[in-house]
Amino acid sequence: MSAHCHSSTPPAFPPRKGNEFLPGASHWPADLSRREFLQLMGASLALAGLAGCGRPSSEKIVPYVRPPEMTPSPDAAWYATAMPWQGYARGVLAKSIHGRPIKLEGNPDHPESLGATDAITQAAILSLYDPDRSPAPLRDAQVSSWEIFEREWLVRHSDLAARKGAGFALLTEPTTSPTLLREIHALLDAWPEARWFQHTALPRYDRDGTQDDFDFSAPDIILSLGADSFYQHPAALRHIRAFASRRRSENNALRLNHVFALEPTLSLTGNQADLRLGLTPARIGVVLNALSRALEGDDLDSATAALSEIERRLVRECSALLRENSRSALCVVGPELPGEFHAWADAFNARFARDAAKKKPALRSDGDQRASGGLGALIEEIEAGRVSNLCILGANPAYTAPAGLDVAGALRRVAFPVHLGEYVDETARECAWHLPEAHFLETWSDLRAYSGTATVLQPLVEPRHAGRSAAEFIHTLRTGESRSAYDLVRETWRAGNDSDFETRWHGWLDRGVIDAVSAPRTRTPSPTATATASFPRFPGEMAPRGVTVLFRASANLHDGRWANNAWLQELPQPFTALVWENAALIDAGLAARLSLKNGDVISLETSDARLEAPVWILPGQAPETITLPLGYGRTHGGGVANARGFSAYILLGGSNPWQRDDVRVRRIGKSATLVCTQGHFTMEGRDLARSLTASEFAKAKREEDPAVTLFPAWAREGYAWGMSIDLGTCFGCNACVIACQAENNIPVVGREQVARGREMHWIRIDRYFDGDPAAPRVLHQPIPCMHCENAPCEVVCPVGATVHTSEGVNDMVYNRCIGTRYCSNNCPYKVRRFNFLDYRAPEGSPVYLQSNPDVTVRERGVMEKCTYCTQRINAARITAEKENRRIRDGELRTACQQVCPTEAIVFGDLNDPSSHVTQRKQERSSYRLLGELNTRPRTTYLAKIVPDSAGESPRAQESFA
Amino acid sequence: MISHEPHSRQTDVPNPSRTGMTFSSITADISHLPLERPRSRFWWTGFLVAFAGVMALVASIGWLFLRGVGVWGINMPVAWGFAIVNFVWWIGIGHAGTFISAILLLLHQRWRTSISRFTEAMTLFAVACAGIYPLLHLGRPQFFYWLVPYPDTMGLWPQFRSPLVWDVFAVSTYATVSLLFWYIGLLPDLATLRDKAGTRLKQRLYGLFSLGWRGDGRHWAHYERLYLTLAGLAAPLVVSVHSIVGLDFAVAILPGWHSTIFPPYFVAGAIFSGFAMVLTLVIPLRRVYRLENYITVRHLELMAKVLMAMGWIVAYGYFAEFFDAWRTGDLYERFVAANRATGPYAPWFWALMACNILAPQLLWPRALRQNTCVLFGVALAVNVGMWVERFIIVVTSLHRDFLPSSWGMYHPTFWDWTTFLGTIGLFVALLFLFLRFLPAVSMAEMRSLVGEKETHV
Amino acid sequence: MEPADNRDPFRRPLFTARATHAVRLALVGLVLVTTTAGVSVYHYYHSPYWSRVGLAPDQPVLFSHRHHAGELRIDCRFCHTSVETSASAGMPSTQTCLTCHSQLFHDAPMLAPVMASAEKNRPLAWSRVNTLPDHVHFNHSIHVAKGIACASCHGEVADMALTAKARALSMRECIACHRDPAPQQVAAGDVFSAHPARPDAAARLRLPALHARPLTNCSTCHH
Amino acid sequence: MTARTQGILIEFTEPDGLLDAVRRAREAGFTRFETFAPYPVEDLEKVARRKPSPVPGIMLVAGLLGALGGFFLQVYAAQDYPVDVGGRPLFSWPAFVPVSFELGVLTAVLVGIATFLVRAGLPRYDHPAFAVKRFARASSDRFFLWLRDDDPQYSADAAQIFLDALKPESVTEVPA
Repeated sequence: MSAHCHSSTPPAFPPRKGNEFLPGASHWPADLSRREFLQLMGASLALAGLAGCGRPSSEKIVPYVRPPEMTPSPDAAWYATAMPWQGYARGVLAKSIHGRPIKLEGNPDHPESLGATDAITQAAILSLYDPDRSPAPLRDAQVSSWEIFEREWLVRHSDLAARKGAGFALLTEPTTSPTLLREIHALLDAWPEARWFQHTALPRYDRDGTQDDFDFSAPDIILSLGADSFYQHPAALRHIRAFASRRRSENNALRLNHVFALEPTLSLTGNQADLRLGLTPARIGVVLNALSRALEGDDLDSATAALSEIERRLVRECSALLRENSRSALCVVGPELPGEFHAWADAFNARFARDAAKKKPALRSDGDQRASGGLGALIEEIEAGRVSNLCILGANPAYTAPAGLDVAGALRRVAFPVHLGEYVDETARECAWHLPEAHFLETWSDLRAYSGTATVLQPLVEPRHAGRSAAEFIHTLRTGESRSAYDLVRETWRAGNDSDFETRWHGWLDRGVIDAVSAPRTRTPSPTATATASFPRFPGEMAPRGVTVLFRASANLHDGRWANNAWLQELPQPFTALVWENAALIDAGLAARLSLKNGDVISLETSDARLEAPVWILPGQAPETITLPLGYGRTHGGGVANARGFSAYILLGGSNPWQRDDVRVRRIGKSATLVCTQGHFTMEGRDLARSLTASEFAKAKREEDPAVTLFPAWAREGYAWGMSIDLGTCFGCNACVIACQAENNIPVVGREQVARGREMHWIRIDRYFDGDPAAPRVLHQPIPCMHCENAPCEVVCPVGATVHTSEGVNDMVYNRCIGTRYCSNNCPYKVRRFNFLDYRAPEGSPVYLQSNPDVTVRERGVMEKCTYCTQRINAARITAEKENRRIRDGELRTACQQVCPTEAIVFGDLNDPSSHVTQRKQERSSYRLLGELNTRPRTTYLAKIVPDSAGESPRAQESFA
Repeated sequence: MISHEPHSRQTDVPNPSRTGMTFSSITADISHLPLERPRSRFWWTGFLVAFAGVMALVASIGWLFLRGVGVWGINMPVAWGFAIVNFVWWIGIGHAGTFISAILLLLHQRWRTSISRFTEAMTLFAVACAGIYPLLHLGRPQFFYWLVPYPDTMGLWPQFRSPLVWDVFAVSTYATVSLLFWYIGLLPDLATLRDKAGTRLKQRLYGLFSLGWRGDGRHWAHYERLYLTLAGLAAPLVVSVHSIVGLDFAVAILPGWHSTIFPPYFVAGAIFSGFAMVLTLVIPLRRVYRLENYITVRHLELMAKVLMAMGWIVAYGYFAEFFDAWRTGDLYERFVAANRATGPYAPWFWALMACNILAPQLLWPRALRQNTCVLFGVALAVNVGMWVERFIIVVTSLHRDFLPSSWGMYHPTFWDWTTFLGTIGLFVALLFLFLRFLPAVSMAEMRSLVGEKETHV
Repeated sequence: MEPADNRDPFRRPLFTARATHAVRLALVGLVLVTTTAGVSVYHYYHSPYWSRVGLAPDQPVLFSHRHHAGELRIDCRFCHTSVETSASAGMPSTQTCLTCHSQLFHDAPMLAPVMASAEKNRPLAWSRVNTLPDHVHFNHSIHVAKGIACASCHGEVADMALTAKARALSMRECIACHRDPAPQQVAAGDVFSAHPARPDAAARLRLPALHARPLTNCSTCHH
Repeated sequence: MTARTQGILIEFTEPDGLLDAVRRAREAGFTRFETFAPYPVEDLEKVARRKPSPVPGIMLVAGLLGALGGFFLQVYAAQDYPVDVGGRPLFSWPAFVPVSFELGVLTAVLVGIATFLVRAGLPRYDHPAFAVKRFARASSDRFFLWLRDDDPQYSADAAQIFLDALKPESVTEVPA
């Protein structure tokens, strides 16, 4: 790996030995490292039958000379803070052991977390220890220091001050941080001539000063137009939590809502729809016209004359439901779609949403009056020669800019370009100065959640490198002297001189949210459509102009800032299960027309750019469309990020930046191998991921426990751990996968090893395409270890390395395992993972700092698998035993359960009739996976339940075979 | 090779009256192979080629221990690959020897006499090759000794419900027993070599290993009873060993493995491949070393018949697997059956059918049975076929089991192949050493045949 | 009787009687050697030599538990502060030593390393006495909480001038106690005492409750 | 007549010759004689009136003991650290059969071979007959009878009388 990964790192850096994120596993360096040598010796000794013959050697214990005043407790300490997510706050609780942060969990007190997190938040902890993070200030790619920069800046500062900041420009990402904004405004006050620009790579969530605020639990009907409210949206966690409350049965009672989706490309949100159509934006307009007419009372047949059968069905069902006036309905629109859709949605919501849809003043600084526009405006300024000093904070325009804008060229025309960022990225390399920015766990800051609640971000560790926060930096720019982020943040929140500020301050840090004072100054939202307003009409679909190319943020890397995070790179992408690269998602019809199969490379050409990309055929993709996921194809993102997939930014541009109709697409005969973790997406008619219609559920009988057995039953007193996973509310967000990886020290194996089928995730999410091919649906099925009571794996292990505990957990004893792999062969669920090679990070790698000390790091040749987070069980048991009580329900949660945004995963004691998991297993939809094998899994599932009107038989899977 | 050689079908062979065989001629013909060592150019070239194979094996094992089993093509779901395939294949080949020398002995098949010694040696070497694999395929071979019950400081024992533990005991017992069986059989011949050898050094060496055997009446008395009882034990042993290997798979719940037919069908397959290997080796060697008088076409023909018989049992095994899949109506069993015949590994499957079911049918006409070239070709085909059979059983069952989400493919790597070829090299090298230093046919037993004639005519 | 033919009918035998004896001896020896080898290997691994029981490794400071814990009756927890709260019992910082030794014998040569550590801010590197086998997650706090006396694993430390390993701490030992921990329990007050008394019937009633069943689960110690 | 002998070694070319000689030796009342043949000559032991070998019986006993031992080893192993393996009972006797069988066979074979060596007096490298040149052919095509001089019946004359009745290929005195 090393060679290939570092070929592109700046010369100024001493090349690191090996690559911490892709251990030798994926690629074999020629030299024989020390550990390999020892392995070899070990092996040969072993053959001589001498393994372990040396006496245990005496280790050293090195205590403190004088303990730090606050001795870090040997057991975990928790800190409430927040992670920046698209400029908003996502509240987290950070777990720290011996002073090193090792895990992020959701903050239950935070409105945009509610105790859950998503995959990216879970992976953020790894980036803290990313060896590729910018290690020092760089002057023209030479290692320098803050002091030198400050001295250099003082010179410019004085004459900028003289010129009222003329020639000074600031480029930031839109933010909600009161302190940062305070500093920016202060700077603009001091230097009226200075300019402030904002650049975001992805669409904005505000429109004319307002942002939508939706409640997904209230409406009975939800109509999603290309929206990804449940995954990409800043309030996704709150949305999906509310939504899920309407999609599960409780005590066998249902209050299902009806969901319709019209979207050009399959999204995690659209996939929740009971009836989902993949349509081009233009075609969506046509369908909406029909729906509008139907809702305005026109005759249904004439209204839907122009529509296909399935479209007509959607209009029919949707309008029928809407006419029942008892029902409330909500329409959400993706930010990528043009304004007319939003207008239509406003009209719709005004009519049906009641108070499920609100308009609130926008919180993020996109619309800040004092900002002078976006990247385009900045470049104009530069071209006009009006910018001599440019400071770029966080943003990475050199990578994310559309092809039309020559950022590199522009930067070259700036006398003194400065870049503050966590990585020496594409933009940093174009700047005279690069300054390391502190990770959000390394410094003080503050942010607002989408809902408006503010949070103080507190550091858990000193910056690993000479990193500073954006606010600190701007303060330095303005005043020429440095001030600690701590002071700046406190200053922001110390409203005048209040006496009990300290107590309130500590309260805020304690809870991770700032109450009362936090509500932002409210401006009255601009008036929206009224209930009586008629629906705006869309232009009818014009003659097909050829292929529509759509641009969407990648589910794992977002806009590309997470590209150097190996966990996210190796995380199977939703629907495709691709890893380590992106592909052009193409609809089957178009692929057939261009005679393309998965992996064939196409070229996409516009007037000003050309791109080559391998295709992946995605059911549910709108006809004649191709979706390009953004965020890949980094050139200077770090050892992990570089040269993974392609960058679609270079095709961006045009009136509607998120979609182009003027792209020439042709196949070029080349073909690439795409690596995906699931090669087969149909259930082959097997009863695996179940789904029931409401009426089937009403008729369903609860699966009886298997009675017949040849074996005398084992006593199961004490606890009986079990798990129930709700397929109805699991929407495939992958959070559990990364949470498990972070909790259990699961290694990353690299693209080549995944290609060989050796990924290591303990919990995986199986994806099956199901239902009517015209409107396919993807069923998600998380598969952890089933902890079978009659575990097939245990019987075949020759050394008893996997055996049962008295509490029904299927133990995996790494240090007893000799690696016959028979257990895996005999596991019908294939949940076991094997260390085929040494997948551990190299010695001395900083990623070890993230390792959970309560979980063994597995060596080569050892089997591993989900343990129900046995280390958490033990910790909970020890706490309970010390207090001479039983473990309380909910006190003990597995990593996957804790992170799940929809509470689809419930774990607990089956011997406790009142426990949540026992309740869940009482639902009529509860079933065992492959129950006919009589393995008696402790992990069971709740079938997905869909409303009747959603029609198609859940068993129509063959159509995808 | 062509074959228009003198042969007699009426009586058991060799027929001393026709071949003019006497006590002294037997001793002379057979003992001069190890003592005078004729045709050493053939021997040297053959041995050196085989030795290159051994070196390849050593290299592969070195790399394996350095990197781990990941150097092979195994993965999830196909966690077993060549290592297990080769293990089962070699163990199977290792069954002919004991079958011929033990079971045929009990059945009073005197024609076995001239081939038993050679096939026992073959068995031994095949088992040696097989025995390597279970060790190599471990993720942490340095802990192989945990498979053996001993009082450790942890208070732990092997998990005796696992067929892999049964394997350890079966294979090690089988190896020990066949070695001793073979050595005991060698004693009188070692004595002969001792007394025939030219130099005193050789005399002393052979003498040492002959334990001072001198054909004493008491020796023979105990020897014969012992040998017969050993045979009586070896017979069920040989059956048990491959039954247990069959159980390695049958005990699993995996569709395509979980099948009651496996033990008998594995034993038949083992003998099938064993005889095929005997033929593949014997046909060239009897010509090179001029043993046509001892290993006559009649022998070959009889072995050909056994081959056909076993072929049909194996064929029945294949049929039974499909029949079960169909009759039980089990969704997964049916899928695996269909997937074998039509899935990604279908070419392997049909190759298997051609090698193991079609090829042996050539042997119906006696003319073809007695044509050494045809026989050699068929035997070769069966060897390949039986290897492919194990590949099909191991890989196709694993690569698509219960959850389509975790289906996969298996692609052998360079090191998979070198390891396999390496063991073939080891096998052949050992055979060459055997031919050079020890009598390839049991002189004592041949004398008994002559003796019987003389005493009973 | 015909005369024996004049050509010598005899030859020098290949071997003498000694050869016979030698080989027979070798055969018997082979059996004996293998068995004795097995037995001695077993005893080696179960011996205190292997487990270093009774061995007091060299320490940077000649520290005497007998003096501190035994004669001065300093509570274990004074130095091993986190034993009740966390997995590790905790090793005293140099500061802890200085709480007394800043006044007492601070210039005693025996304490020179401690003073040096304090001045140069260089930590003392003690040699570990009680080593568990690898891959074991041991938690002091729960053992103490359940009334398992320090002495039951660490031996009568209060009598040791030089601290030595008291028990093999092999898995067999752990399991033996985990199967039936009750006999090891002492009254709460006795847990840290130098010579914990076996609790009488009355005291037994006040012992903390035990749930031994899960204690022999692999994952109780290995995860 | 050489000074000291241990009796005479009588050589035959055919097995029948040896059989005949042995029959006569028995009739003449000789008990301490040894026969040598390059292969197991049928009925030789019967004619020599010697007891059949006890080896198989001993092997049977050893085999049974081995199998039993093996079975109890496994039962003990399961009880020593009682643990739930796939919900199977601790005493999973059917699973213990294969190993018991293999151990039975192993012990039977080892014990059998040991008994054989002991009973046959092997290894023995210093048999007096080895001193006789012609005896080298005993392992390929000649049959020998050794009349030992420690036989109560043995005397030069007795031997002479005995020899007269035979047509041996050769007769050699076995040197001491």
